[in-house]
Amino acid sequence: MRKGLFSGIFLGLVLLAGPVAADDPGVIRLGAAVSLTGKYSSNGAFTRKGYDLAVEKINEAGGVTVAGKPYLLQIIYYDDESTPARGAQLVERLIQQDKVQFVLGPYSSGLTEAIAPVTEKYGVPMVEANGAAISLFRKNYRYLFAVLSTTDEYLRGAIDIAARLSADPSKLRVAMAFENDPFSQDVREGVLADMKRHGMKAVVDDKLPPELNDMSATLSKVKALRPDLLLISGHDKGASLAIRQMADQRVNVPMLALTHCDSARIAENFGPAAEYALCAAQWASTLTYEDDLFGSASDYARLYEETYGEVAPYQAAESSAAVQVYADAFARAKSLDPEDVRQALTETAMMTFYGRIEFDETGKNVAKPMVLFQVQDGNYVVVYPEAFAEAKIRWPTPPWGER
Amino acid sequence: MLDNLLLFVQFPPLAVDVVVNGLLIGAIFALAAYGMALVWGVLNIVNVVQGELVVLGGYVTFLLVQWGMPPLIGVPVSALVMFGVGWVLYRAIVFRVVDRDIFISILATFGLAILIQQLANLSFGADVRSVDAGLGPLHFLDGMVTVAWVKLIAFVLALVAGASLWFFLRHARLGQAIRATAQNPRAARILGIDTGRVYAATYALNAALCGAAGSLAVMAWTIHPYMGLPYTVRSFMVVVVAGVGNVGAVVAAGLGLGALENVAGFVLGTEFQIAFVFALMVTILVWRHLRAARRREHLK
Amino acid sequence: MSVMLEVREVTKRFGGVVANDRISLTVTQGEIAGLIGPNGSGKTTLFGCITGTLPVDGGEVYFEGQPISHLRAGPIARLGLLRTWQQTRIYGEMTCAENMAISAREAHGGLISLLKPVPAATRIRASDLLAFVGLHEKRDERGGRLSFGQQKLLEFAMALMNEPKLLLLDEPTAGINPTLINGLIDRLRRANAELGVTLLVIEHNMRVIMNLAHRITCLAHGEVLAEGTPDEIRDDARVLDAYLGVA
Amino acid sequence: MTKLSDWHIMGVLAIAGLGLPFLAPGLITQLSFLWLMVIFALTWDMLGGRMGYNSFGNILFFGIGCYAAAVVQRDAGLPYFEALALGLALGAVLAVAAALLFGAALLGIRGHYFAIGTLGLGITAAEVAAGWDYVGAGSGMALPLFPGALGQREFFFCFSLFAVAIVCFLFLRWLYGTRFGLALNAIRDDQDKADAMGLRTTPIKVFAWCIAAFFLSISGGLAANMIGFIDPRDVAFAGATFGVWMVLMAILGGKGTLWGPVLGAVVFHITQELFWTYLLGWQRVALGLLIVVIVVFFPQGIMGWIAERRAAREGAAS
Repeated sequence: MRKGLFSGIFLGLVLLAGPVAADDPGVIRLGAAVSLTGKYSSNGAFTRKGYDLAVEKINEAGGVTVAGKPYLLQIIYYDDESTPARGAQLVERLIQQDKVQFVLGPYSSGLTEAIAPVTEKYGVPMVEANGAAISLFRKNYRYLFAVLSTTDEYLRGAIDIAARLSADPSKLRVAMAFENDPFSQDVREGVLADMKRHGMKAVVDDKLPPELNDMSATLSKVKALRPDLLLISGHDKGASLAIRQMADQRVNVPMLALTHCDSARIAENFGPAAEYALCAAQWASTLTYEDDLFGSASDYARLYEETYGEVAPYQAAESSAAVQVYADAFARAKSLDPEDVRQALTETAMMTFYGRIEFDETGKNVAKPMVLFQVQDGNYVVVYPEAFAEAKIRWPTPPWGER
Repeated sequence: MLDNLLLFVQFPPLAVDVVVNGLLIGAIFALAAYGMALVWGVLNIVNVVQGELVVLGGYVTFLLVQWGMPPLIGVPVSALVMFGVGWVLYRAIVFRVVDRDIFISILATFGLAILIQQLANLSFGADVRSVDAGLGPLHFLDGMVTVAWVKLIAFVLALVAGASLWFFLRHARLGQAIRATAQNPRAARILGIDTGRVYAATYALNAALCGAAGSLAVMAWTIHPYMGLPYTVRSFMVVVVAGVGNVGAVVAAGLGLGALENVAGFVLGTEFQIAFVFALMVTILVWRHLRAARRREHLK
Repeated sequence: MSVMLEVREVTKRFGGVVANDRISLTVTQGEIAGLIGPNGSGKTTLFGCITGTLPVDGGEVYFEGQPISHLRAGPIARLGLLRTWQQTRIYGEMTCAENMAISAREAHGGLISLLKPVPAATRIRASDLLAFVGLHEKRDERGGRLSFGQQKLLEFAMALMNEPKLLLLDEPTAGINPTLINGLIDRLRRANAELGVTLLVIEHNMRVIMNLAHRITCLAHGEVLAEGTPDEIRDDARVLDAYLGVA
Repeated sequence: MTKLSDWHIMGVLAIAGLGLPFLAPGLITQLSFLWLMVIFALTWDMLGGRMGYNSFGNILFFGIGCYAAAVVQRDAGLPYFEALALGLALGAVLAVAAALLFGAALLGIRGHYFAIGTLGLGITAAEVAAGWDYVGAGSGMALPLFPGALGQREFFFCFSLFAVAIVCFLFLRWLYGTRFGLALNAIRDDQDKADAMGLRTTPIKVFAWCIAAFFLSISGGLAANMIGFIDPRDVAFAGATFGVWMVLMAILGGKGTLWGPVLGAVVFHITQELFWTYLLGWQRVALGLLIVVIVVFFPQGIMGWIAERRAAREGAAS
């Protein structure tokens, strides 16, 4: 009996060694641990769809030519269950067992924080599209490249607009409610720096626990203190809850800015209650960027919608761009050695449907601005920066009684 | 923290607002907690899947509204659908842990909770869902106190449900059978009560209560597949404080918990809101234990 | 001979029911005292009050002159006052030998003493006592698998292992095969005489208690009805009434 | 199981533990996690299996170990290994102190109220850590990078955790052979009886928790460094994952047996890894089902099942 048990365990160990990594010629394998389950699973799914769409498109177009030889791209996925410990473990596994030499990022800053030390240790490049926390880029990681704008820029637009619209920015009073997770707390840090620049004052500064299903205590404070600007960041749930409860509690603020409101689909889900909300976004389908692979931003949006039957959120777009960055780097490196590819990545200077991508020495993309949407008549309309603005910002938000 | 307390002084209506909103949340907790107390008392099971039943109830209402039904219809329909779900769950799995160590039931229902979370994620997606009941809010005190109609309805419904549960247990045939089984299952069996049926009905009734709670939650707040746990732990807490046998105490504890939690979130900062709730629960348990120990007894 | 246990005016209520109403009794060192009374007369409740498992509502219990009614079961046991239960309590998942080993007196000690292995002397004593109650062959059997009567014997042996000064036995012969009862009486006597354990025994079986006890207290309706030698009790009309009247 | 075969199995496992990292370097991280799981299951079983106190809060000590190491390594200004050693020591002291404090308060509570109380303790700890800026609040803490050469890190943590697991196992094996082990069992079987027999149950229970706390905090400090990043709810005080797995592994292997928790940890860990590899996106469904199946159909665990089978065979033979 014990023999049977041990042979069972042995068989398990053999199976554990995993789907054996036979090295097909002509295939470049990328690895990614994304959140298919757990609290980030909706955005994890967007990330995966974005990766898949780009891989499909690149392979359709003949793949990547490296030193004269064509290669197809392939991604090996694991589910990190939205937990950092799992993420780090799975990436280690991708590198060690699946022999993946190029890693695509997970969803969320927290998971990227957990994974970056692993890729760094093995000298494996990671191009990521969903870890925006500025703290990631203060650690001198050499192998980390992010196609997105960092957290400090997320709500900068909203603060700048508020400053511009007011006679005396230093009189502005700001209320903040940020989820207690790495991403949102980093956004908060950026906001505090920007507020300092304008001399603004924080009147509410709450941290929302991730399990919170009610934020009426915070909103009551906001109602009492009547700030000029309310900033909220808490992934999809934070955005949805804020819109829902502000309408229910009739919280009046002249300006409300959020993150993640397009991936939370607030305009679709909450209708009129979502009007006037400003949303920080990495990308919008109305932007005028273009590349050879996907065409324009709106072409990408259309393709995405045809493929997956839903509107393309920026999380998917930036993920697709991450794959494009890899393809570009492979071609320029003329080699599949991780060190050569890393070198090529540092020299990236390309235009994509998602925007311009150039990495600074810390690995973050410095060539693309954040945009701000405003929900206007049920649509997400770009109102900032001016160069891309489709419409003028509607300000101030009228009180609930007049909406 | 002091700033926040000062706010209460500066804006007295604010205190009312915070407490009222807390009471309204508490009503939903109470609704889920009735069910938990019922199952705990009758089946001797700690039902960790409680929160997931609430979330499923929310999804039923969400789907109904997607199909064009008026949201409020969702409350009875969710309750009805969840009654069926509860019955099936009991007949399929839960009956196997009745009469077993209560710890086994905790683990087994925890497994069920993971299962349901995941199936909900696979079938409804992980998006945050909400339903607009289209009722708008009520204002008091110059707009400083706002109460959404739907929360008020939730509150009233929770009280009505409590009262009817009490009445049902006291006077309906099935209710009496449930109480008899709770007190002494063996005697109940001898008296010809089909205890298996009573257990199934109790569990299904619990699921129905959760369904109603979920339906109200999706209108007043939001739901997504992984948000059952807060409802589970708060139901726990309410039952731990109120005991399993007393519907009135469950209402009081539920409302009290909601109000206390909201005030704590306001005063200590929302980041310590949950910590406060659980620290409070541990403190209550320890305090009750010490009180019992002084009297040469122990907490059972 | 000195008074070992003195129960003075002990009162215990359960809600409105008075289970023990100002009960007083004494047990002298070295004797076998009996406690009888019809069902529900408060005998087991009194045991609980004495040994610290029930809170006392009034009165005081002295053990070797020391008041103990505020103490809990553990400290009282460490003073040398032990009880057994009517429904028997043993450690069901442990073997008889283990049951005995952990019942030894040295297990009362602090943590350091617990971190030593069971000494050989204890093993031998445990083995002897198991033999004394006739369970030697069962020493490696799990306690929970013994028959009810065997469990009773094991519990008795465990109590002796603890070297108590005073042992309170709650119906030691209940559930025991009648053919074995005489043997048990003999063992109780030997425990009293050879090991020097003072006994206070609750017993329903009149034949047993009249045979065994030096002195008997009879309770009824939570009060002391009568007290005296077996002969005195046997002849007491009130005792007879109490038993027959209830029946 | 005779003494001899016990040592045989240990020998085989020791050789496997020392050799596998070299034979299958690709599995080294999983192996490290396996040793962690073994520690989890062993320490949980001391309370849940041996003493009958089903704790959902043991994760508290793991988390304390994680944070103590992280804080010392951040602030002490010492070289990596010195800081790590100091962090582990501090973590152990804090964890044992916490076990003393909370043990004295909570271990008098019985049955499911104890389970719920400890659950509350674990969640409170997670939420406090998530709100406390000094330990990074909700952003968690990143641990310093390992100074050694590439690949050394894995070996270091794998062997460290292996060593802790071995020490833990041998210590518990010895402990269960003393009167203390018997006292734990006595408390499990009938605490009132144990009390009434004069056992000092409260110090015994608290001491047992302290032992669990010690090993968990050491493993926490090591695991935090191995993972490289601690998040209050998902890594350090991960009650919904690690906290529950401890229980499941012990039950799966067989509560209250020496080898049960080890076996349970091995089987559970391998199963879990297989789910992750082969059931992308469905692995949590499988995990949920596995939990239900384990506790509903298999509460006696593997060791219990073997014992039953053996008893049945002997019964048939005699």
